[in-house]
Amino acid sequence: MHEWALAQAVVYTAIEYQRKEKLREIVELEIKIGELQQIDREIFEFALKEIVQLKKMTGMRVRVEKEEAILKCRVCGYQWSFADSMKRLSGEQAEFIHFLPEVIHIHSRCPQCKSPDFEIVKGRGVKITAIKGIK
Amino acid sequence: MHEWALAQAVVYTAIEYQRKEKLREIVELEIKIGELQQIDREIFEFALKEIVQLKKMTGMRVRVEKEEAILKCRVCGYQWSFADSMKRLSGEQAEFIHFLPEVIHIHSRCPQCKSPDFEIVKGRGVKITAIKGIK
Amino acid sequence: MNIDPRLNIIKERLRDVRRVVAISGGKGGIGKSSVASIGALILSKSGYRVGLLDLDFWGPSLDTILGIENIFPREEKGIIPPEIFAIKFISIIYYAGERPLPLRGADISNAIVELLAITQWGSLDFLIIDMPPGMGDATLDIIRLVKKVEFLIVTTQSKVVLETVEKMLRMLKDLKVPILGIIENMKITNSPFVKDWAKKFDVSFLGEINFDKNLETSIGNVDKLLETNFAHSLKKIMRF
Amino acid sequence: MNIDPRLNIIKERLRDVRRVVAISGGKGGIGKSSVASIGALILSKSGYRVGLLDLDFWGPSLDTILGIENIFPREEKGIIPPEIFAIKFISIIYYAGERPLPLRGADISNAIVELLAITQWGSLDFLIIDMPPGMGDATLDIIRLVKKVEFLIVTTQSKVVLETVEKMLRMLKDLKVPILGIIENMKITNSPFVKDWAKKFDVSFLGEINFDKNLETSIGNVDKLLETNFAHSLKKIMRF
Ligand SMILES: Nc1ncnc2c1ncn2[C@@H]1O[C@H](COP(=O)(O)OP(=O)(O)O)[C@@H](O)[C@H]1O
Ligand SMILES: Nc1ncnc2c1ncn2[C@@H]1O[C@H](COP(=O)(O)OP(=O)(O)O)[C@@H](O)[C@H]1O
Ligand SMILES: [Mg+2]
Ligand SMILES: [Mg+2]
Ligand SMILES: [Mg+2]
Ligand SMILES: [Mg+2]
Ligand code: NI
Ligand code: NI
Ligand SMILES: [Zn+2]
Ligand SMILES: [Zn+2]
Repeated sequence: MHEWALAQAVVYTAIEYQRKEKLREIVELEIKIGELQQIDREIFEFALKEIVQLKKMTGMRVRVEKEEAILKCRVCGYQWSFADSMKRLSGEQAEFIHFLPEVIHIHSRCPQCKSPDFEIVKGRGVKITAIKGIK
Repeated sequence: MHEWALAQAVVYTAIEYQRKEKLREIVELEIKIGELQQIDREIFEFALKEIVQLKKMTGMRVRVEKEEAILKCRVCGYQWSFADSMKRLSGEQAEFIHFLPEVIHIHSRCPQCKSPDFEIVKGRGVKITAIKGIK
Repeated sequence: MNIDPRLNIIKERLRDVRRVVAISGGKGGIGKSSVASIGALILSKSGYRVGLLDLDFWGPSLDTILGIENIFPREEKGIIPPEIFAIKFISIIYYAGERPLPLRGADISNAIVELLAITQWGSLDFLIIDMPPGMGDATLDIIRLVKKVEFLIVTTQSKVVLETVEKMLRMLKDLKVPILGIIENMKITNSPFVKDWAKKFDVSFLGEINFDKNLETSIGNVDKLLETNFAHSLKKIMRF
Repeated sequence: MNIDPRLNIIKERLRDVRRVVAISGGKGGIGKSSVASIGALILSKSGYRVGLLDLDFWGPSLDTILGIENIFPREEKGIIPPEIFAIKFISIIYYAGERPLPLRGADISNAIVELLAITQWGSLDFLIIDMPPGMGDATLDIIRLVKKVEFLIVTTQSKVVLETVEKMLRMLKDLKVPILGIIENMKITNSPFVKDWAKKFDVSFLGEINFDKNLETSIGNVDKLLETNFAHSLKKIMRF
């Protein structure tokens, strides 16, 4: 349910963008949700719809896409997909990563050298990848 | 003259690459030297030649290119070229940045909001951007 | 295009927070966490609505000082900080427990942005933020993201501490970040050195806390903590 | 392709350094820099060839503790550390002076890699590295880049310090990084608590240093420092 807070951030950002770029209307928004945060897509899209209504941004179509999470070891250079490590996580561990993706550094290790010193290359959380508006 | 230490790092990396990839010979190396570090290109290329000889990597052609240094403010998002701020640096300041590019955060500020909290997007120092070898 | 939507919601999350005070100093081991936790207790006992945020992800200690255990945020349009001693408390320990969390700066920054973006503090008089040592990602992010933040600086009289605290003060002044004042902690002599030193920076010297050998045995017990000389001095400094 | 050539030369730069010892603990203000600087002095006086590297970029203090001023590295196929008290000394102060250096983790990491890649230490018996607090970029980089590093852990008896030091110990053990042992600093009681606590981790307890009220007045003066109880205790711990 903290998906709502992130959905609100998305809509507020669209409003801020509209103001800054002096747009009459935002017509399209493209969002990527990173696999690592395991956002409940249904809840997220539901919240988005609700907030879009609330903020009277109803001309805006929101496209939500998933982004694979890729991790890369800083020690040995090995790169892997979070989907692989995901299976080894307990429900509780997955929940903590859902709230704060950085705690992945506690629960996962580089499959090759066992280091926790890896980079989240992509697919961490919510980001806006495109905004289309009309002047 | 600390250019020599960086040139040595480049040649050692080529040797390591050759060993790892089991190559018979490295024939080409492409290097970018970032503007921020203000490396003396003549000294650097001279050192490279010397170390290439020393390490018997004489089949290797090294192409050195300059890379513009781009800085981006984390506070206001403004992006600028180091060349612009460079003029305002004293000789001593430039020398310190030459040894340790990160001290740029002492001597330069975001031209728009005056923050020292900016990112060195590219053009920091020496990097290898391509290696060609034969099996 | 790659926009981080979280950055735009932080102001909204702190809209009903009257004052945000970051307890800092640049140096470690000077009493920042002691001031943050006991200070929050004092404010709360005095009737203020208080939030407390532990941003020292490598060594969170507010929970230990206050003896906080077995609480967890509720989820509702974000995360709702659990209340303890009438203080709304958020710490990395909810998600990391007592395990080591080897995070680089970029991850620290991302986690701070996340906590600021999803925590629903509601209406507060004070949000007290316990800062880690250094002037790295956490400090730079709080300055960049929380425009209404005020810094409260803790120091001791030691030369090596003062030279580091001085760096922090100079950076804050230079960036025109409001500085509430300086507290001298762990005082063992009567020397007015720090008080005089503070004048250089045109920052108010708020007061002194003596070295208190009873602080250690009061850790984890809020009633005992409030009876220490440390707490009595801090109350005076805070004018209660 | 984007390869950082500096990473491949660090091993070569440390080839003739017999032992690399990182003074750490995770927490700030526990005496890491005091142990690093006075420890380096003791080793040097005992005839060892010693290097000393200050990696606390936000609060470098070794120069202040040892009273080092007006030296600068020579440039020759890299940078040659200047020698003082027969110690080869490298610190960010050469390039940053006493100015605040607000660096995020990514910059800290880059600067550490640079220093390790260009410094020509030559032949040394010991390279002592003074670590900043935390388990962030500096700690992770030293572990990743200096394969022969050994960690020397400093702590005090305080609960809030021990819980943070414990995190550092657990991380190091987990990564199989060699731990030289633990020193208990600023001891004010006779309690064997820390000594017992150290057993949990199967790490040697090297010894104790009492709280020394004369340490502060000796800062900046090497002869005085070597006559403090702090130095005498540290000598015993180091078996000199
Ligand atoms: N006035 C004081 N008297 C005695 N001990 C103190 C005092 N202030 C802090 N301490 C102790 O010093 C250590 C560091 O304090 P802490 O609040 O954790 O500092 P920081 O957050 O700056 O690292 C702790 O063991 C704490 O109990
Ligand atoms: N044994 C001791 N007795 C008294 N003061 C000490 C002792 N060890 C360290 N100090 C003081 O404690 C403060 C922190 O020490 P420092 O070595 O800078 O710690 P760190 O590097 O871990 O932050 C300094 O003021 C130092 O002089
Ligand atoms: Mg603290
Ligand atoms: Mg705790
Ligand atoms: Mg230190
Ligand atoms: Mg100094
Ligand atoms: Ni959720
Ligand atoms: Ni040079
Ligand atoms: Zn690895
Ligand atoms: Zn800016």
